[in-house]
Amino acid sequence: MLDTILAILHMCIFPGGVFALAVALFFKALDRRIAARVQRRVGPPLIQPVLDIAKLLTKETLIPRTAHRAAFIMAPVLAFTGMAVCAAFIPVPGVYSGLTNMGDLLVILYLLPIPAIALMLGAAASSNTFSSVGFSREMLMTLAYELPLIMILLAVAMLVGKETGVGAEFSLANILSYQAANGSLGFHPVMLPAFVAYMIFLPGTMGVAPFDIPEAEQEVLEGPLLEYGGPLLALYQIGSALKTFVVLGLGVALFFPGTLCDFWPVNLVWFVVKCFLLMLVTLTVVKAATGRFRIDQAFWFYIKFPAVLALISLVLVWWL
Amino acid sequence: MSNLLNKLSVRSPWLFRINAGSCNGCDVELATTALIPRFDVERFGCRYCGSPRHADVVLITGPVTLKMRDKVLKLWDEIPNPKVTVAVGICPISGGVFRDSYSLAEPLDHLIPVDVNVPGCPPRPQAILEGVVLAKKIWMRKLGIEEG
Amino acid sequence: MAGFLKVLLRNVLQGPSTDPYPLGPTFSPDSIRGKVVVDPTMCIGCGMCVHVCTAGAINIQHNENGHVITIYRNSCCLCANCHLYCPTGAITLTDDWHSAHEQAVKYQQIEQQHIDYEPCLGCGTPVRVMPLALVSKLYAGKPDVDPEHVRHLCPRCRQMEDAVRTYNLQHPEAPASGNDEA
Amino acid sequence: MSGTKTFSMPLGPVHVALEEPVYFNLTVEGEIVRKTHLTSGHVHRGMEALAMRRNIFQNATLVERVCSLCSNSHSFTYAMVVENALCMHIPERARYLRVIAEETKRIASHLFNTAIQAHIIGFHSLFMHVMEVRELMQDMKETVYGNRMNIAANCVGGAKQDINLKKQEYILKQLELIEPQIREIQDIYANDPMVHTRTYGLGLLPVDDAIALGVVGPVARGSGITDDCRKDSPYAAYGDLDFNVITETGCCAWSRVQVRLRECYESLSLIRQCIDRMPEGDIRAPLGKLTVNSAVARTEAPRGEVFYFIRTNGTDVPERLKWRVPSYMNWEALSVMMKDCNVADVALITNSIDPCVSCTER
Repeated sequence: MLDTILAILHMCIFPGGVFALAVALFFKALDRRIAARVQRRVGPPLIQPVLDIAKLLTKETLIPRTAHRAAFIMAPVLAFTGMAVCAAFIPVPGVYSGLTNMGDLLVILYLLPIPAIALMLGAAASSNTFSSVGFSREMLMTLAYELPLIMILLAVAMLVGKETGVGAEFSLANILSYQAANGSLGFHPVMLPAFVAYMIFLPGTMGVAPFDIPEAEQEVLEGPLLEYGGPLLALYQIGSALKTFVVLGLGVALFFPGTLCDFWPVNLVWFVVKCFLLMLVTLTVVKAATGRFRIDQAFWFYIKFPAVLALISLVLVWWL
Repeated sequence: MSNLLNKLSVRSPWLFRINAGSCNGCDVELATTALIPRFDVERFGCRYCGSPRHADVVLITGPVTLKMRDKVLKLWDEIPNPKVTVAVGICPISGGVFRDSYSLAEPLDHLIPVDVNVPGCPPRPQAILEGVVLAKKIWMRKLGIEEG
Repeated sequence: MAGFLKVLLRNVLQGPSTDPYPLGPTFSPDSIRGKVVVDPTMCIGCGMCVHVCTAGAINIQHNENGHVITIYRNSCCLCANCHLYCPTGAITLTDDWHSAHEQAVKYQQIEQQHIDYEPCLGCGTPVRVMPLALVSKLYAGKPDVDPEHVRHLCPRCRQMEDAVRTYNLQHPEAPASGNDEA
Repeated sequence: MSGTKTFSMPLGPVHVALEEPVYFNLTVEGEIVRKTHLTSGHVHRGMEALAMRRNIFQNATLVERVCSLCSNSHSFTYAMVVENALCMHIPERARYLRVIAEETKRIASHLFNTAIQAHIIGFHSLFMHVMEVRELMQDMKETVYGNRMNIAANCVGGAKQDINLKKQEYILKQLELIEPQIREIQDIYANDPMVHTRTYGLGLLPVDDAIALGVVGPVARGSGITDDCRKDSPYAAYGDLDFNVITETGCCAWSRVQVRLRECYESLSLIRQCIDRMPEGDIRAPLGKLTVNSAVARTEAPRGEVFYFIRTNGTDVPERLKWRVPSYMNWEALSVMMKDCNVADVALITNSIDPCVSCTER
């Protein structure tokens, strides 16, 4: 019973829910601010993402007459709840060790594509040509970036499992404690290709340039999100913000979970700073310095680079 | 609570542009206003959006040709309330240099309720910015809150 | 990519180039073509501006004791044709570009000038008083002409005066009217 | 492949990537466009009919609103055609003033098209950078002529505004600022891997097709055809000025952008030469006699050749005024360029001909 309440608290307040959302929205504001600076602009105030969501909540909800009503409404709710649950599984090194101790890496692997699936569901439900094009693109992108992700997670699990002698370690808590004892995996030469692959995975899964193909404003008018507006769009945005936290937090937990000291607030701040640095390198700067790939180019890019890099790590782990 | 939300909401006006048969002048100036660093509307929380469903402030350019009329009306209907309509350039306001042409529909304010006019041929980006600021004021009025 | 990263880095170092407007001052050159104004002392109601205005933004209405020139700013396309072709230079484009207004005041966006006629000093018919600047230009080489007097004459009386002055004629009406008064 | 289903996808008439309302109905198979059907007429404002109801002074302003990106080319060609019909000769200084206005607009127009290409490939930073550089040109137009788009530089008989010494110095200063920036932009567009990946070899228009379709302007020059009215039939002051016709042989979207950017250098040099060689004197000639006459004139607009025809009937309202715009010729080439292209590339290819819908549909 107590466990259940605790789990719900973890999903709603820390590290999922409120905390994840606050961090993610703050990151989003910083991201927009930095992008603005890079483009010689002032940029929005730091509170802007909150204002955007507040605005969307005050707008009326329009549901297209041709849309499948239930699926249309369910999709953003699914994206939001999926990510809120997923965020509870992200360990904050030195503060919180994740929701369970058993195979939570696999749970994350299952939960991560939920926003993408929800987006596809919403796109299919809204019965709009642009949304359907967005749907097929989203699907292709998901296929493209899920493959390297699976291999990266496998490489990490196998490396840790091999060293600790359990075969493959799918518990994030154990992976963290292994790293605490033996140094971060990001510094492990064998894991370097996997880390680079993860960094390339990030813009794809977050749908930012050069991989913002499903939502390409200039090609398919925001694609799956075309028919969404008002509170439902706000839910999508919250879901996407939570996802930012999840993927960044996962990246830090997998590769650089090192802590500074035993005092938890310091560790918490250190974790946020690391997430931010990861975002800066993989999302903000890349977004500012590139355009958008065509869907086929993006697909082959993912097959050629991150998948191969992750495979190299996997093979090296296997061999060594 | 909803009052607070309303107050916060006007600080995030998203712009949507409808070209109702303009000569490009106003459109280029709109793109300039909305997207380039020099005028940076993101300072005011504005964003240029691709879908009418996301829009709050709709900027209409061009003298509403007969062929575009129904499309403009349909798009305008797709924008969720509350919305503020801004007519940019003299064409949507009065027909401008194209007045009396056989292929123009009525002036825009006979078709849909217009809130702000920004005349000019084309108006300079700073004037369009003034229009957006004015649109924000009207939005607040529509939500029933006064400036404070 | 490296080429463009250089640009981005330079952008960061140079800082934002955003114009502070509407929170601060903005770039606005003097020669900008803004709101049209009519100088009521110069407009003679000839209608040239109406003739050359593409947008039909200018309207001149004549009545018995004057004329009214109206420029509809919501139709004006700022092409400056009226300014270019105005024979007296009565129409100018100011540098005031602040044009945004609410729908409620849409029909108040006009520039209107009432030009009242005054009776001709010679014959008493209502006549457009000539702009002083125009008179001074017309009679530039003639110091004996009183511009203030001439501008209050109707064209016919002015022709008379010119003829009388040029050929040193006896004024046909002046003595008669003078006699009447006496 | 039998059994693959195609579906139709509407593009436009109101679409973010398209600056103007135009309606493509794409028959799409997966992500490949199999058939393009174009519905036009959304921007038809009945301008030729209007032009026959307005007098020659009003028309100078009216034709400038055919399209604001090449506005000056229209008023320029219109002024020329009226002058031809009225058998007028314009002052020498006006010829140079017209070239300055035309080349200023050309640079701004080319930069805008280039920027929009970056916008369509989702390269926002580059788009902003190019637009920011274009602002220098916009400021120049605003300072010299008083408006950022419709500069109203031409009137029948000459130029509306003179450019005095102070303004000449200002122009030279702005050109000094913009030149290195354009060089940098050209380098970025030529070498940036993302731009290269998306645009190189895209929208191919082989030389034979280009000749058969009669394309004009940068589209023709991007396919290696030396075609430039300014050289072929010099008008205004172009006969006395030195410049090169820029061509590229890539026949693709990338080459067209390169042609545009390299043409900007020629334009910069033309403006400098004009300021250098401009004689003193009047800027407007008195109006000629209105007779029953007809005349033609053609100029090189940023998008290619603009052609005007006028027939006068002795009054100051033309009996017929007709124009053919460059985009009209270039539209047809889209069917060749878009053959089996990707949905994502439709807007990009359309943009590569620098389409001017409001010109074409007037």
